[in-house]
Amino acid sequence: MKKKWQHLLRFLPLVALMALLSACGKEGVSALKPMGDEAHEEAKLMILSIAIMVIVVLVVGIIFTYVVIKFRKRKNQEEYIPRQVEGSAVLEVIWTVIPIILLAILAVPTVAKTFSVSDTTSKSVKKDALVINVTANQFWWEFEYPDQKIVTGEEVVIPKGQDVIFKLTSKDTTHAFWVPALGGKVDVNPGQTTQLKLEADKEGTYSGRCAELCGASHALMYFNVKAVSKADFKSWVSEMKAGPSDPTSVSAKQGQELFKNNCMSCHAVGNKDAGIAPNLTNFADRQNIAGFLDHNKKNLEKWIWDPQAEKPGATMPKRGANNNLSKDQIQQIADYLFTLSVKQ
Amino acid sequence: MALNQSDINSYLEKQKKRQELIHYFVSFVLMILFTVLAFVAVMLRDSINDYLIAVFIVTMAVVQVVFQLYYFMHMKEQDHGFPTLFLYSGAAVAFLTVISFVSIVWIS
Amino acid sequence: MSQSHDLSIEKLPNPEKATLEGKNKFLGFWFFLGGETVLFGTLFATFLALRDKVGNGPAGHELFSMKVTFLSTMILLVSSLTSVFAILALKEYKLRMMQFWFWVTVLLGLCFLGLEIYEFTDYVKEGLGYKTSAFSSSFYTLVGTHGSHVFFGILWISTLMIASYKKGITTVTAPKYYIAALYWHFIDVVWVFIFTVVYLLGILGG
Amino acid sequence: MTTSAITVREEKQGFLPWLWMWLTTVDHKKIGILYLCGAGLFFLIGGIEAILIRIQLSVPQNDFLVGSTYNQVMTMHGTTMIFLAAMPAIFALLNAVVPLQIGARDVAFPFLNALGFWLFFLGGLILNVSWFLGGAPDGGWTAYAPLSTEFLGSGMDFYILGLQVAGAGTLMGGINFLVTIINMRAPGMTFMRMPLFTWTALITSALILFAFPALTVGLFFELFDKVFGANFFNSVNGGNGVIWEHIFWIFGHPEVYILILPAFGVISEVVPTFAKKRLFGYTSMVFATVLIGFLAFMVWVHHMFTVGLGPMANSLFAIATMAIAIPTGMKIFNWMFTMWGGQVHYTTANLFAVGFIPTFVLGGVTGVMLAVPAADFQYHDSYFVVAHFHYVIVGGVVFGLLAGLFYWWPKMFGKFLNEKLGKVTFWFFFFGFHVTFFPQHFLGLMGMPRRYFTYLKGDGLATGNMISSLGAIGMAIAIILLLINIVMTTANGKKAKGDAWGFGRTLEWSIPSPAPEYNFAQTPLVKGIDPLWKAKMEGSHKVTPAEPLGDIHMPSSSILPFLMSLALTVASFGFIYADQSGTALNAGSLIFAGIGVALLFLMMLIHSLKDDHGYHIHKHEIIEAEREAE
Repeated sequence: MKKKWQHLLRFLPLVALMALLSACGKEGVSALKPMGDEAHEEAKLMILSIAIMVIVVLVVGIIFTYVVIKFRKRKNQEEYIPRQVEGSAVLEVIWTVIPIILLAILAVPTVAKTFSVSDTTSKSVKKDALVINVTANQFWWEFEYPDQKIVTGEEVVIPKGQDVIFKLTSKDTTHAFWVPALGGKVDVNPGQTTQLKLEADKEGTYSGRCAELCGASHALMYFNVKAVSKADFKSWVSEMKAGPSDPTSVSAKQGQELFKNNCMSCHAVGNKDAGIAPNLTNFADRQNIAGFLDHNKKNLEKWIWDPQAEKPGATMPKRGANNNLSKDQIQQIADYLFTLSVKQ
Repeated sequence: MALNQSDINSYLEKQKKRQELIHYFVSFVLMILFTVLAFVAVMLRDSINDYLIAVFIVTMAVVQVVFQLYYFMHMKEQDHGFPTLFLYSGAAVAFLTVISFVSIVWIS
Repeated sequence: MSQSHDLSIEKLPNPEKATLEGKNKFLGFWFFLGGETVLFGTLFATFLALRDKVGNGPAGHELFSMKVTFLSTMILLVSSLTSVFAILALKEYKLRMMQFWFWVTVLLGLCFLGLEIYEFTDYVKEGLGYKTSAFSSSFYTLVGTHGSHVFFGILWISTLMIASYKKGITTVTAPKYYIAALYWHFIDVVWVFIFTVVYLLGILGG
Repeated sequence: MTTSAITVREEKQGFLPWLWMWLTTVDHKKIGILYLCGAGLFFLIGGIEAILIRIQLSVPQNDFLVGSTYNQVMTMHGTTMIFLAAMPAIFALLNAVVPLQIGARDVAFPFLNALGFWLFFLGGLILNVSWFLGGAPDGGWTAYAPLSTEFLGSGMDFYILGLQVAGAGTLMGGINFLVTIINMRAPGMTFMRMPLFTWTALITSALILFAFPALTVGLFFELFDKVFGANFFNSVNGGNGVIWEHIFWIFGHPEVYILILPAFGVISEVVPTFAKKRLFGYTSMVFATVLIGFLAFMVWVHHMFTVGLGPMANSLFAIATMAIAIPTGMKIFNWMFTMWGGQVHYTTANLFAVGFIPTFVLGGVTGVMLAVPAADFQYHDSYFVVAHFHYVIVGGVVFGLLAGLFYWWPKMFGKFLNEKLGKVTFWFFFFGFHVTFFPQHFLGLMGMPRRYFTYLKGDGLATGNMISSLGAIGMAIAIILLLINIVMTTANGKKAKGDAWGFGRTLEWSIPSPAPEYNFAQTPLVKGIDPLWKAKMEGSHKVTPAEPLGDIHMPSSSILPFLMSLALTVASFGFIYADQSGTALNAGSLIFAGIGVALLFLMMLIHSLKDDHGYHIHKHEIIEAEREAE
């Protein structure tokens, strides 16, 4: 413990800077409040580079302020002709060499971290790493657990303290997968697979988003990363496999029927890869509708009535396009969807 | 005297032209030769290693282009400094592009 | 000839670079060729990145013929030499000679173009359409861009030659003839890489 | 040839002759003014788009501009500002200043110069009429494929063809200035005596020459994918969008140096002039400029760190990127030490030049931060990047351009801009700028991605965005003040002498303001750096001429550049509508395109066959004109 303290003392200015910066943003959303291995590593690198750059800015700022004030034109000096200095070899060498040194200081950890952070293959990955296949679509995310054989959409559940390897590909255009609080982003390209390793320190929900322009609702392509304890994760997996229990209320039962007739051609409940639209097995457990709307029935009804009003360019047809559901029927579907829970 | 001088000049000029003509012919024959060699190399693809052939024919192409540039397009002559600089700069950018496109376009 | 008033002017050596305008044209055109190098470099790079992506269509080595490629190459090489002769004639103010060699160059260019069109129609028959695969798109675009350069060169040189009957060789026209010849050589340079990288390496399949 | 030249020098009155004069001019100074007007127009359009963006983002979950509408405004803002405002503004200064600085009477290719302008202008119009013809491009100024080729509407066609046309004009401009600077320097003006603005013009032109062909090819690929069903970027048929990203940034990174180098050049002229001191470390400034130009082509992958190209590629390009900080740093220190020991006059031009230094340093250091791949995984495509490139492009390029505008305005128009109003403009712009963009660094780190039309209420991004939007008002006020200034002084401005500021150092200040159409009555003889300053120090007020006074040959004006650009515009619309007809190719539109191309060829034929004999300005006319200007 003591050693750690001394270590910290030496980097007191850095720590102060870090504290200052980490006052910014909301927990679970901000990259300045790192909450996972990768995010910590990247934050350290960010702080180091910011520190070096603050030094540069200070040096330039001091010289600049001095020059700008000291050598300003004063009154009654019209005739003054300054000495025409050609240059100074010594000075010019100094301000060539010092930046080189500063950059070298930055370059070494840069290269080291570049290799370690994006490494998803070698020993740095713990053996029990969880693999999740991610498919990006305009404008939603699908998550498939190949070893557990379960599928979910819009919200991905991971065990805390365990490396998770995301294998990402896109169904349509280029997207980027970014969970600021857990680590940096990686592009999601159609026809190719990119990989990203993330880890979450604590239980909680971390907001994820698309970071590469992908069309009209690029700005609404959110998803949630929910970190739970390893035990909870295990039970969640088995419950997901079992699927939600059948609805009990009349309204929800009618909703289930309507859902089967109107929605199942795209959506799925159970461990099927729906492909076209998000899998809704654990819909009721999620924290947002369509990735970003507050999770309540009113919003859900609004969404089913006219998805494009909430998310421009969404592929889900609005009411009237190929269904003629009444307000009541939509309510029943919403009732049904809110029974889709795997939490017993 | 003056006439004589101009006679000598025109003689030298003619000599130079003949020399030049020979240069053109020689470089043309060499270019044909390099082309034929490249084609022959590919015809022998069953008996020689493919990579060896590939390296060989690309080398032939580069050599041939150098002849074309320096003799046919006169880059060997004086006051071609800027043309040379800019052509090579263009070639460098093109080379960098090719290298990166064959190495870092496909992501596994 | 209607260049009578020019006959009185001394025939300067290197008429293509005798005036500032000529020097500017000469330099500017070389710079343009530097830019063209990048243009073709990008096309080559894209072709190389996509050459294996043949999809359901035929691959290069199933289509390319050594004979046709060799013939095209020889035609273009010879046309490069004939344009050299044209420039030699230009430097000696031999108008008829220059016209003759440039017309031969144009003729050879037409032969090359004809061969290319024949070749492309053949490939299309064998199932390599422009939309067939990423390989086909990049192949036709690269070779087609070169072909359209040849076509433009033919138009350009023909125009200059037609005008040359009236304008002759002067310090105004000489730079134009000279840079047209440079352009033609550059087309040949590009072709050298096309037959090597696209055709020969394609046939090699490696 | 000289005998057949005709003298045509009458100037007719009235609107139509006036319009005809501007449509046909090949005079580099007039073309400079045309570029400035074009750039100004598009700058205002881009500025309005910026304000719309800031209105939408001022509060969370706003519904002023949503979805594709926002994307259109955002795309057009970026595209307009880069290609239609900054680039032509640079060409305006290049045209107005470079021939004068090297003691030349003209540019190397006056005809191409006019053609370049009209191509830019009509290309810009093609882009902007998209608003009325089915929607503007909405794929971002980077137009990443396959999004822009497969998933968006016809707007992207306008982007592709508008940029293709404008880009052709830029390429011509680049070659023109390369040849002008290399071939047409006055006697004694060696490379190491060239003013630094001319040096940066040279390097920028070289970058244009090597960068734009890549864009041309990339845009053709996108066009072929869209119109003819090619498969360059279509992953289903074996294509790959990463190819576009490479091509775009192979062009795009040099492009940002194409923008910033001339701004560096302006600063290197303005700071010494108003410090009354020669540029500190001229040689190292030249060296740094060349080095930056060279490195520009080796760093493009730093825009693609998150694509997944692997740690090896990322590391190599990271190191190369960091290396650029070294020559840039040299420049910063050289500017500060130019002022050191000098006598700094704070004119508006110099305020912008001096304000440039700390602002650009902030943009530069965030650039180095972005060069660190592992950290860039967090910055990339976030508002941190938005902040960074606005610091270098607004804080760098626009500050530089405004400094140059105030500095050379008297040389271009013969009248000063109002200094008092100018200083108020500067302070509004300076503070408006920092208030707008400084908070965006933090917004990015707090998780706000770039190109988001909105952000959620609970994400803690509201305060920063509101501050940013308020700052934009400051910048808008500054631009309105600038417009008022221009209108006011055009009507009733203070007239400028040849050496307008009184301590000009370079050749452009040795001739009357505005420069006569032949520029130099006698070509000057250059004996060292800062020839005019040298002459003044030696007690003379004129640079020694290199030739006796005589007749001056001038090129004739021509309508062909305008008509050629028009033909290309016709062709572009053919291609645009070929794609709008749905899946089947529209033969009619393609024929239309063919007609445009054929017209272009016809015009090229006419130009090639028609000899331009130009005309002469006679000695007595020159003497008269020079006396009038005294």
